[in-house]
Amino acid sequence: MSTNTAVRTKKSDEDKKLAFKKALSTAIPYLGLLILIVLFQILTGNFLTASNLEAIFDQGFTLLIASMAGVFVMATGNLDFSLGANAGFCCVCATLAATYIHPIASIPVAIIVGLIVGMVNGFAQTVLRLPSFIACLCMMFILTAATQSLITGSSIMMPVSMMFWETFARKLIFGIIYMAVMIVMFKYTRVGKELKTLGVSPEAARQSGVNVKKRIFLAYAITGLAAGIAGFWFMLRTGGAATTTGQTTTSDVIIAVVFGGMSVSGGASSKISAAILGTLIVTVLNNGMVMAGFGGDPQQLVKGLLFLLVIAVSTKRDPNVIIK
Amino acid sequence: MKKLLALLLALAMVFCLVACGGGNDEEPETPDDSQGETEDPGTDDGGETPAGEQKPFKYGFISWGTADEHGRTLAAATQWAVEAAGGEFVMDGSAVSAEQTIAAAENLIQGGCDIISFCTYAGEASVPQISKLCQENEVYWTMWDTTIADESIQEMINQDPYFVGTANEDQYSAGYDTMQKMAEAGATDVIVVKYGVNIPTCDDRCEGAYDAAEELGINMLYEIVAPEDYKAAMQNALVAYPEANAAFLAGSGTQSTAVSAAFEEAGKSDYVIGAFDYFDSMGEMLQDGSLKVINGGHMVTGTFTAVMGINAFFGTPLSEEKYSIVIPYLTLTSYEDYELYIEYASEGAAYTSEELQQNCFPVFNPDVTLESFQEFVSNWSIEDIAARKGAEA
Amino acid sequence: MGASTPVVEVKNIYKSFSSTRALQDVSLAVYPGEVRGLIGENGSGKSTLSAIISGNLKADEGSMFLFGEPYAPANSFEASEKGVSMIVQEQGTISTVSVAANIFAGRESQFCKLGILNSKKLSAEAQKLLDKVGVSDIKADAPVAGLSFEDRKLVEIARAFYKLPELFIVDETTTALPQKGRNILYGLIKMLKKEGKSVLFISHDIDELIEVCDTVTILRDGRFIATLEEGEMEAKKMKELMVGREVADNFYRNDSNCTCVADKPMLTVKDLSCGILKDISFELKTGEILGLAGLSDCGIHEVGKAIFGLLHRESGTVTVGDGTQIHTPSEAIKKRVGFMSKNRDTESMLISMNIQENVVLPSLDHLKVAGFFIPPKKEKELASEWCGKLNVKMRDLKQSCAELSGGNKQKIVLAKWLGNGSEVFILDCPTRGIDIGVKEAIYRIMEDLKSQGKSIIMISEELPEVIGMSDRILVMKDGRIVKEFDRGPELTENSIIQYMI
Amino acid sequence: MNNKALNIVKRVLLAIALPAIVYLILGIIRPDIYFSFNTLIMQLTQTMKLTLVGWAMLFGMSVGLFDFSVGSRIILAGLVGIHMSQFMGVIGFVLGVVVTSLILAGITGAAFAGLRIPSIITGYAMLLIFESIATIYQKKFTVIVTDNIAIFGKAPGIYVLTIVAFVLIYVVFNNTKFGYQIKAIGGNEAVARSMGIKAVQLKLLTYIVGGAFLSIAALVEVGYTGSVTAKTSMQSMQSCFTPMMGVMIGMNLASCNPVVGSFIGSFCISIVGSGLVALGIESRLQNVVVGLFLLVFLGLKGNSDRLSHLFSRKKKEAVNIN
Repeated sequence: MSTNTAVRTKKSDEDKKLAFKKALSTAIPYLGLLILIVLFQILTGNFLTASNLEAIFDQGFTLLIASMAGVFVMATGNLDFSLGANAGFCCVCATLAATYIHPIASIPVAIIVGLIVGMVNGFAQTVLRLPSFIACLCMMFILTAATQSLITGSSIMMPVSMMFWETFARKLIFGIIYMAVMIVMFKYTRVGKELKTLGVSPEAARQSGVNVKKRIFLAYAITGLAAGIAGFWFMLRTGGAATTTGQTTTSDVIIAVVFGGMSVSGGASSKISAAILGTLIVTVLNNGMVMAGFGGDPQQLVKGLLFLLVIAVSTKRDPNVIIK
Repeated sequence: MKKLLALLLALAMVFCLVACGGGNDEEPETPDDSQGETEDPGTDDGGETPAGEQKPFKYGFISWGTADEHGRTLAAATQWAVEAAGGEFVMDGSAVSAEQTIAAAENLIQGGCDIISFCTYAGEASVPQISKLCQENEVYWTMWDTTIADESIQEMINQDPYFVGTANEDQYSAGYDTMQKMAEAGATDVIVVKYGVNIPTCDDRCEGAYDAAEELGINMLYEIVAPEDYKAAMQNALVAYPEANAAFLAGSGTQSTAVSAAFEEAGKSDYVIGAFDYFDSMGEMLQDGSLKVINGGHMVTGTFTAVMGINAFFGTPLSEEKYSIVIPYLTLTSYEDYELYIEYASEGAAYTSEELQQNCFPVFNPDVTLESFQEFVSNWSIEDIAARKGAEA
Repeated sequence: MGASTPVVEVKNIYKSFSSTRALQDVSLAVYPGEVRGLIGENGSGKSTLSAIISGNLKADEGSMFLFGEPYAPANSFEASEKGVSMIVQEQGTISTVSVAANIFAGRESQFCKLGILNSKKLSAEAQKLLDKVGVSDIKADAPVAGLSFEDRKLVEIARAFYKLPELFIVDETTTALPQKGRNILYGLIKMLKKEGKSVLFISHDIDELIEVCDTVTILRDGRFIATLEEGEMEAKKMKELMVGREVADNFYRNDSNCTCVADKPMLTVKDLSCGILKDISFELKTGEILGLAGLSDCGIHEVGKAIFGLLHRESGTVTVGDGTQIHTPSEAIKKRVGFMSKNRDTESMLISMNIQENVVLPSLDHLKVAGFFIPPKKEKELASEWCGKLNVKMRDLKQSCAELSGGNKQKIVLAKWLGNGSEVFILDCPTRGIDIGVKEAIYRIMEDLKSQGKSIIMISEELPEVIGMSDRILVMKDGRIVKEFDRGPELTENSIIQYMI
Repeated sequence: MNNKALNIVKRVLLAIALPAIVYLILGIIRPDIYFSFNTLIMQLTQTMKLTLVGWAMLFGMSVGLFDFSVGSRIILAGLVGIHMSQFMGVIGFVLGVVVTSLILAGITGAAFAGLRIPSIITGYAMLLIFESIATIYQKKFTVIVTDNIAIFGKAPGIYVLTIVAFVLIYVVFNNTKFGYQIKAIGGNEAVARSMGIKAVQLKLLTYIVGGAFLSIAALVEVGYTGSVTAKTSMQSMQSCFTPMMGVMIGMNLASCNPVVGSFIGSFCISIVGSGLVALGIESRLQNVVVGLFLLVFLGLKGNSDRLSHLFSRKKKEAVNIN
């Protein structure tokens, strides 16, 4: 086999323009975050204080856990509608386990319940071949009904001893480990790489050795697991479980990930950093707008307009790609 | 690749900065050492600011949004008290779920609010968390429309020096009276409509209604819970229980039009509807008799919780212990009541700034006491508004 | 051919896809009543030219004239309105709607009066068209889903004949049609000729061209070579013009006998049946190139897919060298089997991902460190090693595959399987749509693989390629292996063709 | 000729089979309710309200678009209609609802087609914006539904409007160029594009035509419930799920075309709804029951080939199912 090296064609100016455009579209979310931080610092004066950063970390923590897993499913071009309801349901199960079995039991219970729900979602789509949208929608209805029937009164309290579990240091350590695991799993292991190929074309992935069914099943299992973990942290953060827990998480994840610059139809340009960045942007937005006094009606209007603006700027417009 | 690593490093570095609490910001204590003991500001307050001195403040109001009538009037009513006391009103209207209520509290506190108020429709389990947060940041807080069911929570927040108290309507008796008035108007078989699942205010009102029904021999046929389409749900209930001739709406009064439409289309003409939360077309319904009882006007809980919180902040708390005040409903049972309401209470503030200053804030009028304040609250009614507005005009 | 103005005239057309030049300075004129053949090797630019004339593609430079006036259709719809309609090999009907809806898709306005479409008139008109084309057994109201592949193609032909086309382009469609469909097509071409219309007939089947066409234009490497009139059309001459050098000895393999590195079978297929395939059995020895030849839908493509596990096998087994059976693609890949699909851009590679991601995909397991972590450095090494060995022309490893030429894409797929250390290669039309220069490089790579003891199953519809490269040839017809040939100097295309048809 | 008639009868029977079975099951459990005439009328009115929204979504869904901003658009159009009815009476109401509904649909469609973003995400963005506009706008005037504008939602009005909508949509969906072309795109968009169908413009058109039918649904909605209240934090999305499921049942009923199918799907949903109340189960579980019903329905349809394959295999006792 002749061992001549690959012929490197020189960079034509058309390639340069393409490279610049690509760099710009990855930089936009970072730029957006920077602009928001600077804007709110000017408007409120005490945005960049240590306690506010801690508040942002606390608020964004569960969204970070959920959206990092959400990226796995979105890389295949699907969406998991049952994510929020699953987190709420795991929160209820964890609280019940903590009160009736033992506080420590809440951790395994939350994770196992979340995993089981994720696997049922995966099973419905791979083996039973049900359309992903309907399967997740029904799972959402079922879980919401189950959560509401399990909770008596407005909410159930977790044991008082657990009030001091949630310290900033523990959350930070768990957060960094979780982020590291998810980033490695998405960028440096077969799981993430193969899920991205499913977003491009399942048939081509199948012919390159990707077990399509197993990978989709795994993606939903990971999201279920993350919902379980988020449910546990919801319990610690809200002191128990309520019927409204996790109600807006599904849409928050989708909005956060899109803000972070993820391509919604998945495929080659999906990136895990979109989840971290997107969570930061959404949390900074909510926090900053309230501090700057826009917490009333205009809050959702500004969020909607910014969301539209980010999408308009970041997605690349290829006329012949079929957009559903 | 390099960009992501840079981001992660920056993130970790910033938060480690926060974790060790170092750096230039003015909060000296670090988060972990503030859990145990809670210093009690109440007693040695003198050093910092002279007792009872009116100073500028920021008032944080947390709610589920201003889309519905109750949410909207509540925010406006709270603003009356805040402006009367010369403070700045800041709001977070995105708190739909439990975790968002906590996030809203954090955002408002970071925004420099000295006093916050919220409601526990999204679950009372998160109250201790907010209490811990307020203690750390020395922020006074009150709760409106809330009665704490769980004793352990009540006992926990009673030790929090920054918790001032709660203001709510006596939901139970309001439900009881409404059912009584509905019975007088001829209701015998009632369908209960709950606007939300496991919401304390809604469940307490129904409890009152059920007890009254038991005593008055009214049978409660069926409970519709948080339907998507009120009219369809009501129609289905009327089909399953044709004998029903009344509906008790435990909230979102605006759906009375849908419920009455369901009755009409089921061929019933003499039906009784009792509801909570005012809505625009209630006058018409009171006139044509389709609506017999409507409780509302309880937006002033926002005003009075603001009064309680502001007084505590000014250092002139109306009482050293935690206290809660009960606010009467403005119950309209006839078109005349409605006309009175429209003329005096519906536009603009029900109280002028002077009225609030004189009756609620010892800072402005030293001889305001807890009793006088409670008395002032208890005569909240349309006649009182009419008298005051009438006298003025 | 009258000397009147040509129906369609094309002057100095240039067209290139990023780095490959598909057409260079091609000029062509088709006169009324003429059936013009267009022939050339895969990648000679004949499909590109027909796509430009029919409005599917835009030329980079050059001009086109229809009856003398300038003609630049924005899309195929505009072209067909102007009388230039085309049928292609790929399937072009919508299965969920009726035959009539397919025929008039995009042209429904003529049946609409103030917005309301008269569906009875539409299906009547469609039925009339079907009868005119000679396919009256297909019902206009029937949904297309129920029709066979051939009937669906005939519906497409009827669609092209909704308005008698001035120029009717047939782009390698006959290979997809069984005999009945072909006769109908030939009948239509004669009818068009009689009506004074013109036809552009594209194929790489020389005998069919000689029989159907009046004149033939030959393209090679995107250049116009010659136009042969009535008398000059002779198979050998055309082939030489097509390939350029006389069928040079070293174009394919120069050794002329069946040499196998060792007798140990690397792959054994025993009475495999699935779909149209019936009881397929054969062995693939070490270092052997086994050619599968046959007409396009005789089952040779399905054999490749069935072995690799892409089709659900009804019965039969496929065992690798060490005796274990393989059922699914991932098992096959673990057992060092590689598959290169016929439709390259959609199946054998991930077009929107970059080169490195494509090359390392099947061999991620080998790059693992500590059981799960795949260091990017190892990925980079593997990709650049194999891209270097096959000397792929690329900017860098992060370049998206969509920007590469056909030949380079094929090399990437080969690099992918080599990276995985594959021993058995199933190559389905490896040189389809590749220009001549790179084709030779692919053949050299195949020879290298053979010398290293790798075994190759080469599925191809081009007989010269099969004969030139294979040690053993299995000829298939209607899903069965009908004949086996060994490599030898006396082996010619005619001796194989008779078993294929 | 007679086998054509037979074919139609067969298809109609098949179409009615589904609701008939559901009706029978619930009828057996509560005969006193189900076999009375005014119950049927009541269920039909509920179905009409659901179907009108479903029909508005049918165009988008048959080309594969899922748009959740429909709920917020009905609210905003209703509010504008009520506000204008206070100056110009019924004409103002109708004008307000129709024009606003078309404008909002145009904006959403332009955002989808112009920005090339998937319909679900456009729906999210527009939902956030329309909901907050409705919340702010609602404060500017008193929302009273006077009797003259409530006629559209009441008994005679709703029937008339539904019949008009049915005729219109039946023609538009089945007998127009637009109808043919969206079915072509829904079947196989790549081939449809090569046949010269301009897919992007047509998808924009599905938003606008959908917006027109949504205005009819909004006219009915205002009169039907007698009030319009804005919602925030994406709660208006909940009201899209039920009609969407009705349309999905309709689109998967092979025996009849989606327009009639959506009506039948919505009829099944409202029967299940009233059935649950009759059995004393919370009516909130309606979505759960209908969701499961749809899952089983799609599961059987999706795997029908494998199931029949499985059964035949059992008979032959053949080996190795891998």
